[in-house]
Amino acid sequence: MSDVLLEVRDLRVHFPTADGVVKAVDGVSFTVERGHTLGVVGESGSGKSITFLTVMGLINRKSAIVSGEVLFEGRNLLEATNDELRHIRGDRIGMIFQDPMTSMHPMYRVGDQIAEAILAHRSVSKGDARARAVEALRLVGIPAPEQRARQYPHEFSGGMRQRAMIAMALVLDPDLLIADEPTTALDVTVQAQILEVIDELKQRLNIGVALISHSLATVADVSQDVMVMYAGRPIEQGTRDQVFTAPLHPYALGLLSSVPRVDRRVERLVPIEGSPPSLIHVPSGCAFHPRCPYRFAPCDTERPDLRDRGGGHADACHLSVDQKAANRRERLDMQEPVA
Amino acid sequence: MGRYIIRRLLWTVLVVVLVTLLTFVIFFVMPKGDPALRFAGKSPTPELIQEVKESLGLDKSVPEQYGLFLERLVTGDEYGWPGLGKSFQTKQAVKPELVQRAQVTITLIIGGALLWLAIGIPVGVISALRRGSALDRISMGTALFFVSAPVFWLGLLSLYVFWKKLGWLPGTGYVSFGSDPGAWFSHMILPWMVLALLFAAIYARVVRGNMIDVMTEDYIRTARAKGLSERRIVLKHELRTGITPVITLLAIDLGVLVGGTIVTETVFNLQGLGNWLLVAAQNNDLPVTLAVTVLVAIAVSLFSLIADILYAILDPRVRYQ
Amino acid sequence: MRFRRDRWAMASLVFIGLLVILAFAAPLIATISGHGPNELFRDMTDDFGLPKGPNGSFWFGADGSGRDVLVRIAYGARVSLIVGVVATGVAVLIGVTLGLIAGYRGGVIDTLISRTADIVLSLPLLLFAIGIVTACGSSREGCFGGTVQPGLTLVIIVIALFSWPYVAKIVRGAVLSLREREFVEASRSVGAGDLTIMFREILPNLVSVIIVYASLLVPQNILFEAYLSFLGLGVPDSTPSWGRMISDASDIFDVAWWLMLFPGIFLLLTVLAFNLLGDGLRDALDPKADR
Amino acid sequence: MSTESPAPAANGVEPLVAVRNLVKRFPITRGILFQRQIGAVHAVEDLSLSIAPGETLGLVGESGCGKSTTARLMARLLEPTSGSIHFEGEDITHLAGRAMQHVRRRVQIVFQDPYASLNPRQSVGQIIGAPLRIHHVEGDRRKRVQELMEQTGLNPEHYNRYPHEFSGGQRQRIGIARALALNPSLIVCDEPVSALDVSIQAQIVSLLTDLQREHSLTYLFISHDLGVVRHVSDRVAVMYLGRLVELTDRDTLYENPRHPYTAALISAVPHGTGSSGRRRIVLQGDVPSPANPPAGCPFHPRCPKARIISGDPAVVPERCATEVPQAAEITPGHQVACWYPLEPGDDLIAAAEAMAPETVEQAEEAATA
Repeated sequence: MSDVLLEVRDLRVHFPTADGVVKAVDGVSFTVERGHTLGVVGESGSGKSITFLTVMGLINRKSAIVSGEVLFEGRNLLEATNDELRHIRGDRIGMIFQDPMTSMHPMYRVGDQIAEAILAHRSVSKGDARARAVEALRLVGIPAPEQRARQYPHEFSGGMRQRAMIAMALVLDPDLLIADEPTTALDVTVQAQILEVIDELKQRLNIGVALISHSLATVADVSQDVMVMYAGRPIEQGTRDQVFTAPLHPYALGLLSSVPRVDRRVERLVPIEGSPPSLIHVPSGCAFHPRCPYRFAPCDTERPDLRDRGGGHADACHLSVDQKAANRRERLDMQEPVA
Repeated sequence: MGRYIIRRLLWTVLVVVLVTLLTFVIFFVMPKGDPALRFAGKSPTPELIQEVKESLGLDKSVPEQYGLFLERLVTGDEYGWPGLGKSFQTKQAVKPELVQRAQVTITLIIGGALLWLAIGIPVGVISALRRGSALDRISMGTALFFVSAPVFWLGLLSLYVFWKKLGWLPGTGYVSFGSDPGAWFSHMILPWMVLALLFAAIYARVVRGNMIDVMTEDYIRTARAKGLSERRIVLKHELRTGITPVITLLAIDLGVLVGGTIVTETVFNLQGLGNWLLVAAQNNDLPVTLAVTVLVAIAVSLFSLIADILYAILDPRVRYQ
Repeated sequence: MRFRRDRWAMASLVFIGLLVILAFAAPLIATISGHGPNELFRDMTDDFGLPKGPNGSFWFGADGSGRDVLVRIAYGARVSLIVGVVATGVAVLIGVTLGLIAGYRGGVIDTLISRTADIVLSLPLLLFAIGIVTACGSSREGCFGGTVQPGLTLVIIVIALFSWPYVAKIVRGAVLSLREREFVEASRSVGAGDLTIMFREILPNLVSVIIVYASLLVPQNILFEAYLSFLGLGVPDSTPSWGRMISDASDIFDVAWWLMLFPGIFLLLTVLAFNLLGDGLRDALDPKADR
Repeated sequence: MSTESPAPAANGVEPLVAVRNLVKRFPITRGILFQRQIGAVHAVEDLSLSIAPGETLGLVGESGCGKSTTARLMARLLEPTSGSIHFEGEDITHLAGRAMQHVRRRVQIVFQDPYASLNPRQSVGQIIGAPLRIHHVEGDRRKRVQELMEQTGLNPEHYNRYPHEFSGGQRQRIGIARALALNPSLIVCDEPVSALDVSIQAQIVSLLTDLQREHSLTYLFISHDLGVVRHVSDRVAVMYLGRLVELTDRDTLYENPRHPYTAALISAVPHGTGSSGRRRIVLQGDVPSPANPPAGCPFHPRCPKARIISGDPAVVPERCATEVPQAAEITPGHQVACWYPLEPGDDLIAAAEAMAPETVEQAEEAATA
């Protein structure tokens, strides 16, 4: 069996609206492997969440035009019926969301909500399902899981709720976990717990994880593979080390040199100018060109394709690799840490 | 919980006192002229007026009368407990007639409520699920029609069609269930329908709005991500939150309607509380007005208490506050 | 702009416009037809005192006293519109003021205002309306030392008295959430006083809420007046009112259908138009209430 | 204990602003008609710190630690329950009326949410001009507003536009322009970049540092983002459950934290270096509710150092569980509120790993009972 769990090829998700077509996702390809975490980084409106909601079949198919392929264990989920998708969701692919406060039904007990996921996919008794729900809560490190299972979500703290969500997503031993900004709404010390839990379970259960985040640092800490998205397209892909030590795309480089770090201080941050573009009026050529300090002749007319620059490290930019290396050195000079 | 209920009941007492006080002010202090004059016959002599005053207790000052009223309400009077006195108009005890008329009104409200829930909730839910469809637009258009149509006009129109023209129904008035169940039903069906259509329209609009709000909640997305069937998502996850607020709405409506079916009762000639109240108010028949007002105030407060308790049972977030 | 695209709301606006013209033109219609609103036409009632139906000069027929239904409907439009708009205006004025104070000040004042609103909302309003109208309408002098006379003013006061709590509660809720917004804090941090904050910062943000609820209150109040008139408690008989006309029809509706049908249709369409307008305004002004 | 005098600012300069034993409790009330108090949220407890002119004091902490309340107390948007605030040597704790208006000109605040902090019904010109109008500033107001817009990187021609026509970053610039309008000396920045997109944050941070230089401003910079705080601050204060736990200069705090919570907090932040295998201190449990804070040291139920002292991952030293440690200088300019500050060689990572979630929960239950 191949290690590739999920392969997405040239996915496009367009929403026609009264004001124009919103090209939320516009040509995304990537793979998620078993035992690996793919970190997906992007700002709001970069299309990272929509990409994975589409993978899960959770966007309204009537309001969107979807094309491309979403191959999960060889099957194209875009061609699956609603019923087939339903059997994959929760059972083969689990998903957790940004806000654990609103992601659980407020009127049902936590244990019952987890048991409900089991009962939807397995023909077991309610009692067995409840027992497995308790076990799942134990697995994610919730103390006194028997009592906790009988409580309601509002009796849980934020971190506990996100753990319960992970328990719900993993209770049926899926192959793939999609975590959409799982730590954004949480406190820093709790974020660390949640990332730890996800990482530990990934190894223990040997699953693939897609971790979506707006935070480069979060992704850098726990991912093996990284995809950086901008305006609905991936602009850089590679292993974690490739992307973080030698970023190719000016946007990735810009992000890395504009985010203040906790482990060292630099004299000057180099901000990226301008704002992320509207998805209705995406700039011509390279979508990043209006904000790019290195733009030149073809950038505003020709859209660069994602190209492999060696060792699986790819980016979508017209600049030469040498030019990028020079840019990087220049940036790093500016960013000499202050003692 | 117990303390909460006690506090709410105390609040009810306060409301009843305030409402009766207001009633006293409106019927005694505000009008000019002597109410005793109205009950002293066609050619009142000063002696007769004085006599009437004494017999009705109108010779005392208004605060004294009010005090007496409250005292009798709590301790009872010659007609038993609670002391509601006798009607100025008929000189009969208020209580037995109150009970009899309350039966009519309660029959009207309960039948109507069952109908409007049976119509309003499904229509609201289906409209929300098929949002934007022809079905949704037709049902919401119809709902807006019934929200806008005056109840008395609908009542008269339905009487005209089903009674006068088609002859399907026997006419107006109330027949007790005990004397003839068939006649009871055929006399009540139109009032029920007319009352229910207005409320069904309101409820359908509210339920639809709630459901549409619920559908965009994060936890519905979670339910879908768990791989639940659409049917289960609608029935267990959306309906639960979508319909819970209806409980509060229903309780308030039921309470207020105890004194609020005046128009329906008038159109269909039902001898209920509303009808009684209308006549009593127009005739300055204070004991009757007060008795109905007290009943309504208690009903409103109790129903809203019941609603809050039910809500706490249905919504665990409220329970633990 | 969303509002312009709402065909039903636009149609309602047109209907309301025509109704206003009808109300203004009522004396003109009376002059042209030659039928005064309270003029009795013997030939329009038969030997049993029953009215005659629509014909060439009485388009909507006559009522039990032989008066022209069409002319009376035109005059009735005045009552409905005046009561609907003025009573709503008074209620909005009271409701916004009290809601703003309750929401902004909080504490005891808020408790007092909110609880008063709760009590008024839980009162059987028709009951008290009946009480007040009979109390003030039972004699020529009215009540409160003759300051409140029976008739249109009394009806408007009664309706306003019972509809301000809706506005107050909604405004209070909106103020409570606006008060917590950072722009209010920002204003305070630069030294703005309470009045400045209430009227310059908060009130402008309430405008759309107020417009929407006022437009939904108008039809309710028009109906309220019709109910009162139907029960014989509204404006005096000499002032034509739709509710009163339907009430007059209730004894003879099986023989004189026009007496019930025409005022009813006008009442229904008017209320419907205001409701559609209100829904349209809500959709246009409150993008969240997209339903 | 430093309760007698305000904590000295860096270098012993006369502080611009000094707070002493500041306390803010929000009553929790319940009732149908008459509200009675049934508890209190302990938002800020016994906070003392000071800021020197021209300095940036960073204030970090997690949700419920009281940092935003501190911001509002400093800007006098909230009335302190007790304690004092001195500004430019004057006691402004309970100032009102005209005297307060004068302080308002000198102290400004920049808010977190660029959407909520601008009145959607007012034009940019009205928003930025409001402080000028309220304080009856003479001269050409429009010119002054456009000057401010230019200084904050906005196009002065957009004077008549409304907030919704701007992006998040531009809106934050409007908020900053408003704060600058009256030439304040202290600006309280309450999470000024948290609500912004990653690529915009650096723009605003750079703008704030540039403005500080140009106008010799003093900042109280509040954030939960430790990276941003490290970048902008001269000194950093860490709060936990309403209390100051550590305060020292930036580099000491990040490189040699002495409070176990500070160490765990810094360790928990993803470094973004792309290097794998970094171990971090993973605390168990959540931040307790400020409505019911633990007795003793507020951090003791989750504290790994307390377990090192006791030698048992399930046991907390008596003193930590019962006595509140006061912020005290352990070396000059380094305040720590801890009975057992970190020593070289303390292995918090191992101690934290040894702690079971159950014991943390039990410790918290015992401390809040």
